[in-house]
Amino acid sequence: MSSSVAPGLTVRVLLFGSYADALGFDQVELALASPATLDDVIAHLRALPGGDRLPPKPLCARNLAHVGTGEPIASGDELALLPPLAGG
Amino acid sequence: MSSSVAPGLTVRVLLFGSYADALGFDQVELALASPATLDDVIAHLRALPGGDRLPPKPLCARNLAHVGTGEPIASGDELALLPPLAGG
Amino acid sequence: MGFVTDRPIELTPLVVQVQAPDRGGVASFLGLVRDHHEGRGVLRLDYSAYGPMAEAECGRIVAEAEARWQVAVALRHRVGTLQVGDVAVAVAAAGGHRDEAFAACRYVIEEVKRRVPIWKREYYADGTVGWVDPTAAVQHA
Amino acid sequence: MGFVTDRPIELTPLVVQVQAPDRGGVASFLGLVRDHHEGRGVLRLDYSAYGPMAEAECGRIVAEAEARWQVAVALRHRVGTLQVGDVAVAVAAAGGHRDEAFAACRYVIEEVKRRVPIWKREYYADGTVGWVDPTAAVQHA
Repeated sequence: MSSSVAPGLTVRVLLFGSYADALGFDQVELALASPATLDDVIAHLRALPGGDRLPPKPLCARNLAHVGTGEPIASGDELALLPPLAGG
Repeated sequence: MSSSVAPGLTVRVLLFGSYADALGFDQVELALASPATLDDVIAHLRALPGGDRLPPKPLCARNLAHVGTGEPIASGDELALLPPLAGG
Repeated sequence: MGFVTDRPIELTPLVVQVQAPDRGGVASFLGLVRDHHEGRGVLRLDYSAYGPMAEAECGRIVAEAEARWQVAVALRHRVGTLQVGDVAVAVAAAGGHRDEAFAACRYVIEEVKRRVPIWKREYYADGTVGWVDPTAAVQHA
Repeated sequence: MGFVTDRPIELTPLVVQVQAPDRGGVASFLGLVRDHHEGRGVLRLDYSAYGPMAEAECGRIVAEAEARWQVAVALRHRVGTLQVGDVAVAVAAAGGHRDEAFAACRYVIEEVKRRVPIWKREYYADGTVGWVDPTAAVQHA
């Protein structure tokens, strides 16, 4: 579940709810060419089996805060793709 | 504490808080010439010792509901003069 | 009716009174005795009521809120001697949606302050005592 | 931090947490599990969270409310399996004046729904199960 590039960056991506159901896993380590944004992460995941059930612009988090999909990412980041929130 | 008139009407008047303090009593039976309104009751009470501390247009109730001072009254009514409310 | 009580008020029984399986939101308000009023320290206070009219007026206010919004409302106001921190008034409104619950709760507390015949005598830290007149006050909670 | 919990939520400890002698008004909100959703009977539901981010986001929301109004705010959201009538979320906001308390309470519940990463899986009376998507819903509490 990694694409080897050098120089590159390694991030952890968490999936929740219906997105984890769609892809069949709830976390993955990805190695990406640098620089990269969350859009690159999303494109990678959407190409996987079941990935067509991820929207192209899901809610995203980087290091526990909401960010847009254009957000640049750095090695060591904890990223997350968030299905529509339903708390409260 | 009654003025005898015939034909007339008899009402009970309740005073609360600072108004009871001002007049030195918290209820009184009044006999008034008919027809009469709460304004007549207020005028009567304002003429008593301490009555100058009642405003000319206090909050009033007739039979447990807010009414204006022009409200006509009937024999047997329970009337009340209400200082500024401070509940809640 | 029992809207006015001389016993301590707990919020939880009011919430239980209004909740139901089809009501997803409960908004509530507690009015507590504060330790100051217009810059003066308050030690305690006495609430007094025109009891029968206070009950009737509370009943009218609750009925109005329940008719205007799809909610169930519980209301209690305490009378007697209260200490700083005691609950003076409690409102709980439960509805299917939180907009209705908040609107009804707010309506009830505003109308209680405006219409229910209850008076407050404050005992100040400087030894004086006074009837509270909100119509003369600069601001009040 | 402890904003997210798998234990039943009681409102009274939250009120106690925020009350103080100079705070005269406490507005609170409880979100309860309803027995229906868009016309379908609901038997129970599971709330799940992105725990560390949910804690962080709740903390940011509370800090925003406390900075914008003169209030103290308590917030809890439950996760795990809940039955109809269980408290899913509770907010209490205490301030010197009721305007601030109501405004802060309302702000917090709206922002929780909008920003905190929590998901809800409903178990319906017809035997089906589904993730709730409020962005697709006609209305929600």
